[in-house]
Amino acid sequence: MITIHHYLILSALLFTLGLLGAVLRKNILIVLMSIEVMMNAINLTFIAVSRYLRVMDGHVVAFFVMAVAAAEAAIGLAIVVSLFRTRQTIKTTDWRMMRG
Amino acid sequence: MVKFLPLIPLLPLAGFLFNAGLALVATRRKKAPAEWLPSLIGCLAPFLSFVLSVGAFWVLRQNPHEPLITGPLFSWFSTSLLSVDFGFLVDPLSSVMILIVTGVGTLIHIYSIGYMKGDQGFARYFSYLNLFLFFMLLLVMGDNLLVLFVGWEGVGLCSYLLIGFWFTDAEKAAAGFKAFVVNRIGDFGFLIGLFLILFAFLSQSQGSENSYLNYSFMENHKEIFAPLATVITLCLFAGATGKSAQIPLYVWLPDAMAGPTPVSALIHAATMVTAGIYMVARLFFLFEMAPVTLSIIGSIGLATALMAALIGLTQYDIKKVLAYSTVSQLGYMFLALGMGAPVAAIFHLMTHAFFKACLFLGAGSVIHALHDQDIRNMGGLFSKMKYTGITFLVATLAIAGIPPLSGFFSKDEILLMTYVNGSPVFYILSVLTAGLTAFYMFRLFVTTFLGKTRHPHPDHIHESSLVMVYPLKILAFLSIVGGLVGLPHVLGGENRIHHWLGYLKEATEVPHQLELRLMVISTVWCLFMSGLAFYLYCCHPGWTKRLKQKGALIYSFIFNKFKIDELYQAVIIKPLLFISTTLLWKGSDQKIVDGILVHGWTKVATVSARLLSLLQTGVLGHYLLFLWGGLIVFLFLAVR
Amino acid sequence: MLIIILKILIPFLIIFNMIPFLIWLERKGSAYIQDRHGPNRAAFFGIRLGGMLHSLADVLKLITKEDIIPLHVHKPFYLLAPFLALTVACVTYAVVPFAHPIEINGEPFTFQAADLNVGILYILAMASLGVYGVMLAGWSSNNKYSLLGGVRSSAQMLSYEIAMGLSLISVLMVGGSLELNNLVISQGATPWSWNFLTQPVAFFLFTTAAFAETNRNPFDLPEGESELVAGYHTEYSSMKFAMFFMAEYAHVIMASALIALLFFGGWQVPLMSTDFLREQAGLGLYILLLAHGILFMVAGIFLLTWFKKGKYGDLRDYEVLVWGIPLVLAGLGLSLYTLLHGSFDLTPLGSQIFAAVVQFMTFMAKILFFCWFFIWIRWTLPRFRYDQLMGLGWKVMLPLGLMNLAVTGIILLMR
Amino acid sequence: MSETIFFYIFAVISVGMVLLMIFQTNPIVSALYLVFGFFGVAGLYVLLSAPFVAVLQVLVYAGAIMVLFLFVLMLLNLRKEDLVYDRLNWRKIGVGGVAILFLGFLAHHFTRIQIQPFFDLPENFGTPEGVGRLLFTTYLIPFELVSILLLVAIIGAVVLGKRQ
Repeated sequence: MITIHHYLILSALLFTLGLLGAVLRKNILIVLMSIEVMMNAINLTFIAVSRYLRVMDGHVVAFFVMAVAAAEAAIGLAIVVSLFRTRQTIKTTDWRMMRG
Repeated sequence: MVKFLPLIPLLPLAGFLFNAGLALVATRRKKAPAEWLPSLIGCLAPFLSFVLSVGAFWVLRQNPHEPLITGPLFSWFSTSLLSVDFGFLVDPLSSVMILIVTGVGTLIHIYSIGYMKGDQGFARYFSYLNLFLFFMLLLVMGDNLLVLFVGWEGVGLCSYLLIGFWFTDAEKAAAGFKAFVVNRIGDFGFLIGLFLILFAFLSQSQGSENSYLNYSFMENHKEIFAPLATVITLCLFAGATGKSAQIPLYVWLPDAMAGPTPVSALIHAATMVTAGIYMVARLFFLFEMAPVTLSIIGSIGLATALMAALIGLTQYDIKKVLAYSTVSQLGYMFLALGMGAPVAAIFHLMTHAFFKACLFLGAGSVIHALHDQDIRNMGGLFSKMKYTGITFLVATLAIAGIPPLSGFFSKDEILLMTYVNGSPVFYILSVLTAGLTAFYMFRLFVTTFLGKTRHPHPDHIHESSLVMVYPLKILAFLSIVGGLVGLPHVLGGENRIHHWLGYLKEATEVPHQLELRLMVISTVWCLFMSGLAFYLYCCHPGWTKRLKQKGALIYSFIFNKFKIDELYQAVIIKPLLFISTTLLWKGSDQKIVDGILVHGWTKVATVSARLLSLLQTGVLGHYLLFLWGGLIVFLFLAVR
Repeated sequence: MLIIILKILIPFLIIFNMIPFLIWLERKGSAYIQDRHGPNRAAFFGIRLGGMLHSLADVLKLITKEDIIPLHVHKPFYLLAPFLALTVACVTYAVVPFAHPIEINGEPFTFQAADLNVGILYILAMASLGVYGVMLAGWSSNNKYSLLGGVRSSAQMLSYEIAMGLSLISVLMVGGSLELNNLVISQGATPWSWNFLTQPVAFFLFTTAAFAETNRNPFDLPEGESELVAGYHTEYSSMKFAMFFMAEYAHVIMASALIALLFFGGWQVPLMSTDFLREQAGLGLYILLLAHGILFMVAGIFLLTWFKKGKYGDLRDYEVLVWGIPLVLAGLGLSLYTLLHGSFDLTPLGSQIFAAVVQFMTFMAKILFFCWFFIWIRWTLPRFRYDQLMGLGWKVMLPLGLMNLAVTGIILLMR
Repeated sequence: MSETIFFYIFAVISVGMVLLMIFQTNPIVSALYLVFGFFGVAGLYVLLSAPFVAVLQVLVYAGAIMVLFLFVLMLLNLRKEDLVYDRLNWRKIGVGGVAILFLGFLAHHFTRIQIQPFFDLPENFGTPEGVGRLLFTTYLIPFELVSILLLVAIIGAVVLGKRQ
């Protein structure tokens, strides 16, 4: 019997994995992808709770999250490309201009 | 009539706004505007106020026991502890005051047109003058102590502005500054008195009504003040000493002569400086409850009168003499108050306003003609400036207490009350002072108008224009007849002012015999002193010089105003400056506040920022890690 | 369960069988357009099937050819890419309806593998996945030209997907549903109510975008042989290469099917609604069979007229006889049987099935026509330059699609 | 029963693919794994009766965003030495431990909530029509705002990507 617990824990797991990827990896593109994973985990929670409560608002929110993810990916990749053009690298540790 | 009461102060305010606008425009254009407009507006506003005041007086005369009250015009502020409404009150006392203020004020305004002619700040001058009238009327007409205080501060401001009217002259600006600062000291006492009144009410609060500062309310509940009366009245009197130039705060008034002479006449002789007397008279029900205060007031008034008269004997500056004379006369008024005779004080206030304004304006006329203030450069002006001379003589006679001019009646009243209520020493000293007054006034008159012309360019001297002469004439007339309102019963008069203001204090019955005897004594004494002065300065000027040389030590001591200014400088200002500069500024502010608190904290902030900025590694993963850590903490706190 | 498997399998088989046919059609068509003969040599005991045997031969050759995996490739993705391409191309058929749904014992039966309520979105989603095979192939080949091909392909597909989606939205607005079946039904049986007339701009946009999505000329830059050798499949050989080819043709068929479904009434028989077909099923079957008999005979006789002994001098001379005689005989038999039997009397189920069969045939005819259209275009138009391609996609089709959307919306509101 | 099986299949796919994504040196391979992970999540959406969102997931994430990622990755054409995988060290193990603790904490709290099994759903739950109706009525203003957001993102990306 699959309950909402399963979905919640699964989404927590996905979120944690995404976070781990974002924290551990130094490749900016993988960090971006990990952020997408985190968003997916959140979407999963929304959909699961939507199913549980039998309202569709969660679907709408998931839709918005996707839109935001798309915008984020577009901008993020544009930034990565323009950064790569000047620095020839995509390692996050190579970009430390804002270091204190 | 009540409907029009607010107009009395508001008309000068409108005049102020108009003239201030004109002055601003003039400053913008760097060109003096036409003078007819500010003078018209500036004189029309007080004149209309005067007309309204007369109307108010007229209405009040029908039924003197029902003061005209506008009721609260608007609620100024209202809290659970205290509520203050803005309202106007015209009772007999304030009706007398507004008549003096607007009447004398109007005359002085008109006089100013001539006096200030061609001045760069013509419109500015009239705007200040109108503003002064507004605040003075607010002070007099306010129905509670706080409105009075507003007017009190406002006239202080205008006084400052007008003393320093020619602010490009550093000395004059400094005089204004001095007046302001000294007044502040007095105002501090006044404020404490106000707070104490509030404290007295609040500590024994009963009933729902809380407009504590209303005069009528205070009078109806005056028993509340019984325990604090002495302290409160002393504090209030401290304020009065500042405003009305009494010992120890009189030092500003002689310096205030730096302003234009009409200003000295209006503010520093006729109206503003009497605010303290008005305030004490207004709250006389309170002062009555504190006999200690009254005796202190009397002593200080007498001391001031005597000391100022002595200083006045020695001064050469025409305005300075008049200034000390003013201080001396104010001392008389306080003496009257101290002797429990507010009516006499107000009576003297009124007559003093007439003849002192006349004197000042006459002096102004002389100064206008000579462009000089030193009486040693004058003399023999009587023939050249006939009207000025005559009016000046009339006013001198009035102030000297020669019957039947106004000064005689009012001063005699005070001397009588001193004899009746005070000790013999007080009486003797006050009579002595009266003689001194007569002496220095005749010295002034004789030196200025009689004798030989000592001015280097005597041909240029001429009588002033009509706008200046007519106010002089009117004021001289008032100086002559002004005393008739207080013509005592013993001389067959009705003593109207006693009936009019009788509610302030029950008049004491004095045996007619005694009254007559005292009158004769003082009249003879004053005549003798006047004659002496006339004789000494007119016929034998050499004697005075020899006298000076004989008593050079005492003379110079008196000439230097008893070294009071130096004393203040040494005892108060120097230590104060030392404390401010060395201890507070260089020691505590620079070292402790700046050094430790301000810069110390910036050091702390800088160092901690350096340390915190170590967290700012620039590595994306670290930031995410911190974010995550925050999330974990938040979750722990939120979910637990 | 069996029905489901059949539902999945039959379209699959149809498509897989159409691919060799299309290859033949392409070659023959190009030959016709270029005024030459085209493939005609391969023969099996003299049977050439008009060159169609070449396709079979090709299949045999590709299957048996040595599978070369270059050393420098990224092996997992190199292997995965062709499968991905083909799979994505094929799964799209799951939602294509082949005929009007019928009722069996009161239970609805649809002629599509999966009746999804998200219909067209599913197609869009799958179409957007089509780029993966190409990209992966290009990247994993670890070859400059392949990579360029892959990059071009991904950019091109992303760009044209937008125009495609926009044109689809306006069609959806007119049809009022996401389900393809409903869309087809809403178009009606009359050709002048089909969407290619009500939505001409959308039709133009969709067709163009479909060309781009299939990477076919004039949008075949990912594999432009004059620039990139062979683009993303340069390093591929044997069956893997064939899979890319099959994927391309599967895409073509799919695109044709979509054009037919969305703009040309899908399985709607022109002027004959489903109800009409069902009512007149007996007569219809009679006419249909008779027509086929006559058609077969005519075709057979036509073939037989080609016979000329000694044309080639070997068994090929007799090929027309092998096809022509049975055709004539079958046509004769069918016609006689129909004529003798007279009008048919079908059960309700039978009439439904008849209607479905007719619709299915109509649909296939439409698909074939558009496949031919693809081929026709390919051999007619030159290839775009890359910047022209992008300019067309972003500066012409996107604004056009948006405008079309707005106009459609306004018209729908006014109605 | 089949729901359980499918749930575990999809769960394993998504989690496994994401794990592979994280621990993969080559970003292109990572992206591919992530695509498969997204398919797993889409499958979960279908199980949760959200076909519309599932299709959107495929369309947007797999079909657009990841293609964009791949496109950029191919465009950058990274060299091998750029991709040297940062080796496992104590710091990473520590972060991983914290992650596991975090997960345990979350799981603990999720399971503590009292819940009921899934109920049957109303008609057209999760269909495009249902979601669209909600989207264009209750959430109309957020929807419009999102469109503005996307427009801004487009312009921003163009400006950023433009060669000076």
